Amino acid sequence: MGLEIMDDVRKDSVRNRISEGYREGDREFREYREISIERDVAMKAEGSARVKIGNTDVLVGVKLDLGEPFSDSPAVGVIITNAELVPLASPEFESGPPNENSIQLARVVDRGIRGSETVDLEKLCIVEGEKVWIMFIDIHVLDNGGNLVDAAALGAITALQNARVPNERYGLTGDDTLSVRDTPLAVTMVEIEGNILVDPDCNEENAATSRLTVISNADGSLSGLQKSGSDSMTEETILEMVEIGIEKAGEIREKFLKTPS
Amino acid sequence: MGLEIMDDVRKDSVRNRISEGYREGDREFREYREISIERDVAMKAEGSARVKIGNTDVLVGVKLDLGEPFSDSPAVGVIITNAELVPLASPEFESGPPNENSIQLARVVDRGIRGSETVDLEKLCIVEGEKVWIMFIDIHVLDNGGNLVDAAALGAITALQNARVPNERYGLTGDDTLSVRDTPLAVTMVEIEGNILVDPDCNEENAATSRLTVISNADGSLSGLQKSGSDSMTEETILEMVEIGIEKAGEIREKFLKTPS
Amino acid sequence: MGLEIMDDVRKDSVRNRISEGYREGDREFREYREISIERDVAMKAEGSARVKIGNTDVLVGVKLDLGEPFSDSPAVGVIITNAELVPLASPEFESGPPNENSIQLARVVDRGIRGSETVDLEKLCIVEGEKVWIMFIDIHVLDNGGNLVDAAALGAITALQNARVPNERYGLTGDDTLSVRDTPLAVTMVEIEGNILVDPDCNEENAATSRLTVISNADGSLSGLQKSGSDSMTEETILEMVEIGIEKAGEIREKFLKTPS
Amino acid sequence: MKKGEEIEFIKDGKRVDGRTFDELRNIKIEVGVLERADGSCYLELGDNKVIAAVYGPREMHPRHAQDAKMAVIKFRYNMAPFSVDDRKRPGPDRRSVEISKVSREAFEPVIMREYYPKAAIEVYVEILQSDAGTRTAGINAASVALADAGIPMKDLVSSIAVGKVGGEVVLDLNAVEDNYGEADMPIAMIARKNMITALQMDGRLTKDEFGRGLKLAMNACHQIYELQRTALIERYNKRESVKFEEREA
Amino acid sequence: MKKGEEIEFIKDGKRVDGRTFDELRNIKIEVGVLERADGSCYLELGDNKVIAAVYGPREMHPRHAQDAKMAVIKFRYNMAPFSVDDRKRPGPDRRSVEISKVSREAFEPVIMREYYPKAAIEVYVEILQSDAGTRTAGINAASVALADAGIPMKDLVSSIAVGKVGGEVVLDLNAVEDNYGEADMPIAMIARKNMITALQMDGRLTKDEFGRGLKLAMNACHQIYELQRTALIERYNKRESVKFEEREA
Amino acid sequence: MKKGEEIEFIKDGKRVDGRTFDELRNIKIEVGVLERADGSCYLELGDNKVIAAVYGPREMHPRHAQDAKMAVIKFRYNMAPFSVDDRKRPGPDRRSVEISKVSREAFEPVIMREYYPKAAIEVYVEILQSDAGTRTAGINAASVALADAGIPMKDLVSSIAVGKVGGEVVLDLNAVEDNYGEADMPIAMIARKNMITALQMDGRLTKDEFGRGLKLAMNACHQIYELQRTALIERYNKRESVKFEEREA
Repeated sequence: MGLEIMDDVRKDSVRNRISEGYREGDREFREYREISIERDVAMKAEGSARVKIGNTDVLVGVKLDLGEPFSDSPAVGVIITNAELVPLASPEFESGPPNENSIQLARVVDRGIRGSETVDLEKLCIVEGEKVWIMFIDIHVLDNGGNLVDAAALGAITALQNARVPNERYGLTGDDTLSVRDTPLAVTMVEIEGNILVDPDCNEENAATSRLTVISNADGSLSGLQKSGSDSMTEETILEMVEIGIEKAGEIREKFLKTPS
Repeated sequence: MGLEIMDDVRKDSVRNRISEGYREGDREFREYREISIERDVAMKAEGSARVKIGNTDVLVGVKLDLGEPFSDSPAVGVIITNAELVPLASPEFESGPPNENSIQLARVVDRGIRGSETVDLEKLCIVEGEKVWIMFIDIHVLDNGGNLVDAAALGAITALQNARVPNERYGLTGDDTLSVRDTPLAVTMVEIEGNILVDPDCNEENAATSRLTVISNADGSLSGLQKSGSDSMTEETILEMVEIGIEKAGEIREKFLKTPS
Repeated sequence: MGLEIMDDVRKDSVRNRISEGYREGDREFREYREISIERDVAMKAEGSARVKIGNTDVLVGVKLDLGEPFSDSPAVGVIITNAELVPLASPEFESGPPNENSIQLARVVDRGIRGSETVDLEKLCIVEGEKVWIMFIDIHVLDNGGNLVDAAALGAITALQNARVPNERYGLTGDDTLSVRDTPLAVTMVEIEGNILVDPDCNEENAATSRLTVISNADGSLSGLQKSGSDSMTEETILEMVEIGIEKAGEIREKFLKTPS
Repeated sequence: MKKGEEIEFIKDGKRVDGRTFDELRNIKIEVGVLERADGSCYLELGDNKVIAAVYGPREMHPRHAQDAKMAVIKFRYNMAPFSVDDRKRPGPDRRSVEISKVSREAFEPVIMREYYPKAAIEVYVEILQSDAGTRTAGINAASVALADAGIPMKDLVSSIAVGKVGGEVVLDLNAVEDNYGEADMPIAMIARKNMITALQMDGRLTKDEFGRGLKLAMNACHQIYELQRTALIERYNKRESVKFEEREA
Repeated sequence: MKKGEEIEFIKDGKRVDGRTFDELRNIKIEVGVLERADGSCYLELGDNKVIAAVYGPREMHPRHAQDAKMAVIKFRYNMAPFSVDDRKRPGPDRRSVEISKVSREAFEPVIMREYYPKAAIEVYVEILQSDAGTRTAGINAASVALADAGIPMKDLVSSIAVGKVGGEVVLDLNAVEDNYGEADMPIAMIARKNMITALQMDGRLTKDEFGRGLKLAMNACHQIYELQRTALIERYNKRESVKFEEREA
Repeated sequence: MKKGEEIEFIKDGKRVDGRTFDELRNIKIEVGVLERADGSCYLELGDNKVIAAVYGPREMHPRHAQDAKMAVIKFRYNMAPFSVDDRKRPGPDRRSVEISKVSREAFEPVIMREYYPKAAIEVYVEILQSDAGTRTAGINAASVALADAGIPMKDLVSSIAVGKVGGEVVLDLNAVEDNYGEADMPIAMIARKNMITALQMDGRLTKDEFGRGLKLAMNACHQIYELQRTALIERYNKRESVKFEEREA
């Protein structure tokens, strides 16, 4: 509470530097921090990946459990995406049930996977109307250095690409391959002092008053958008951000992801 | 908190006026505010009604879902009555799980419907021991001008009278008519300065220290009583209130409700 | 809050008396307060016991419900041990969901029953993979005079020894006898001013900085240990406490419990 | 019991357990049964077993719920998981929330709340064994526990239910009667003043049956009041004699 | 509808309900429909029925959540249990938490929050009947309710969704279209300034479709703005004439 | 594994994974792995992977839970949903609440809590991959993270479990051993003083086995202490050399 002044000072400092064309760590405005991906980091998961973008550190695990389909869609499996902002990851996170930030994070990542129809849900059906795979995509944030959503989306698609169907553990036979048909990637941008910045760190997130996440697919189409934050945006800014988002996603895709077969 | 004095002033003012024989809006002590009923206001509900009593505005929806019967009563359907005092309806209502007021409201309305055996629960059984209709009666308060329970009970019976069994939506055949056999109605009274007042508005509710709700049926019998509030009552007052309650319910029934067939 | 000083005074007073070799009620350091057991106190339970140790008063009820086995152990019943520290029992207890103290209490008692394999879980299976008995052991504390765990463990084993399988209530046939094969008993000790005290009352619990509960069986083996509290212990103290715990449990077992057949 | 089986609830003017229409079940009251509570009472009403404890007046938490003019009464009715045939999940359900509210309001007219502004007076009732009528048993026990705790009250509160079974209005239904009963109506009353502090009704009653039932319940509350009073006097005498012995010793 | 059944979503340039691609459903707005709230609005958008209420500015609880520099906006989007085909369990779910957040942020750019430090401005939206587009209907109603409550705002916020169905980008999907639609994109906008305050997208759109959809939605927001403004003027006139009559009487 | 299948847990004095009775699994410790936390540690114990973070001392919330005389330690042990075979529902369960309590108490004897009245020192342990022994791995990681955060402590705490499998008392059970083990006993210890700060036991042990197991665990804690110390020294040296390089630059 007594530190609110410090918070303002920090915001102003970020804004001033940005308006002088300077960004922490000498980054370009449209440059990501260093990205690294570690695969299969959680052997109890069907698939997993740990993604670091700068100081941001996110672990995503994919688990498949047996369950019943929804009554209005008896022939397809179920995806449940969940995010935990555990207090280990940031002085601002608190223990407790999911809040609007963790819910939004999970739902935006989920939206990209659904919108792109990345997972073939029909292949997750075992017995129509009775038994399907419930796929849990769990986003576990370890260090919040800003831009969680891009790290989580990249972690989710990487974990999916490495996941196997655990037929054996459940006494089932069949192909263990999970059908992963697209590579939706999130690219988040903020606008500070009239400049569009890609991949904001946490100081930039605080200094910016609004943010746009653009999720795009291998073919350059969009499979999700989410504006957040307390300020408005012009049509032009949004169109430009969509352009940049698709381009940046392409670069990351090329560098880090397998091409879906 | 700082407004507690205003609260006392308002209570005193109501009491003074009542003791002079005067009631807000020139109402008689035993007179209801204007009642209006709108039927079938929520097309996704099997039956619905919006009831206004003065400024009080309550929406009741009846939904039927398929479910399993309780193991100790395999041949009958289930009624679940629920009330939400959403913060939209009053500056005193707060978001959150049901509190003692919303629980009491729901349970008193429920009691009237059960006690009078208004709904033929056996007709809600589809396959004994396996499949029955679960009937949800949801009371959604929109504006709390006082005397929620009478509005809710009137809304519930009206919604029931207009409800249809959604056989088609669930791929079932059979008669869509819901058997509604009685018309329990709640009449709530307070005692202020020695006077019995019917249908208290919210200022009168605050000024009164106790309240009695009398639920009565088409044949003049009782199917529910609930005293609430922090003061005691004499036997005579209670007997008189029961008398008035039955009479007033008769008037409302005549004016607004279909006669059960 | 303002009473924290009183709390310190009380702790010091206990410690001083202990260091002078004196204990409330002229008890020996290794002496239990008076123990009394009342059996079958709750007729709706399959088995029950009310145990008093000094002012501590604990009621334990055993209930059996039908349910499904866990998928990874289809041929055995399920034990669920639960403790409620209802606010009736102490000025320090609060309403609300289980906290770390009630959870620890339940889990330590549970551990003794499991570790000793007191209940033959295979006999609680009715139809493998489909229907088993779910045994609830509910610890209901009525008066917290200190050392709840010993009273709860003694109550649990006594209630188990008196419990019957409610076949008839569920329309089943078969032997109503519950197979109870051992008699795990908890003995709790604290160390105050270098002295080991058995069965601490609540003032002693407050004055002590750590506590050890030793659960032992009819054959003198251990089936549970739990250290709690904010201070450390030496190996020697622990070994001595284990010795004392086994001995004291033997005395209580002899005096109060049936020998398992 | 299966449908179609008929129970004869009334035979030769007697009920299934041999009681007459206006007869209470056995009542047993013990005062001061708990050590930690400021006041307590164990009560049996037929096969119901309940225990009540009172704490306070003490500081009300959380502070924003304090009343600057008077004490807040908290009342928590709770069933032990093993007090009923099918194990009850711990924690409050809708039924117990409503009973707690009605029970609290049954005491608000008698407790001198204005003596203790900002304070809380807490009443806890645990149902250990239930057999119909637990809320009335709980109110009766709470009343005695409040007196035992020395909470200033204008008077004791006494409580009982009447019901309708086999077509007759009868006093104090037991579980068998309650399961097949046509109506149930618990009341609470300041017996010495004939002032009713709680009233609920379930089921179906004619106006005439209601009037007769109310009378029946009110009469019974006077009997219960005497039992409560006697238990408190005994407790008081015992305490006095203990004090006397202590002085002598 | 079973799988395999084909709906022809676009026929002769018209949609299933006869609308053209850029046509809104009927919109009905009533201002000041609730007594207790400081401001309120009932709104129908096709078969959606929503009601919005505003309370405040008033003291923010709990205190530790106050903002010393400006008012905190609370926004609660809630569905009545009977507003959807399968009864919705009461209380917030993940979807409504996200919608509440996005809706709140749609108003943060326009409300003069700095006028009321430490205060709360509370917006409650209840969905009474849903038919796709409830969040945009809720934002439109909330905007009018905020004005009705006299909350100082830079401007009104207007909201609508565009979607893709049968291969075409169309305005304001109804429930049938939405269930089988390929994409849905709700936006909120300060119409008079063409500033976008909320934007979400589900499904799949090409960049070109996105651009066209955004335009379509922005145009429609101008229409909605006019309807909101008209409803507020009517309300204001009615109030004034009531005042006039009162003065005359 | 099906019933009836027999595992030979001990063969020629070796265990299923080739270890001797008193042999630890591989331990890997990395200090200062997180940026936002005040101190942190990543630790592997065999196939267990855990990460610990420490925040504080900082203001304790809520205020009424502050201790006027010393810092309050919060300890939260949490399993990632994908850290176990069957996905774990997020949020605390009874097991993790108990482990959090026991782990917190393992540190209360060493942290200089009286230096920071009214403050909170918060320790968060996340289990990323579990293979029996997660609580001891978590305590070991937390101990290092506390040192990394500069929290004043009398000494480090080290932790390990012993168990009984195939009739033998052995050190540090892995998951296969634990699933079929006869007993499991985790301890925590101030290794340099041989003071035990946590002790639990599940299963069945004779008094003699208990004594031997305790010895085995205490000896292993000394080994773990050395590994913790080495990791901290390396971290310190690295920091110093970074500082040195900065000065040079």
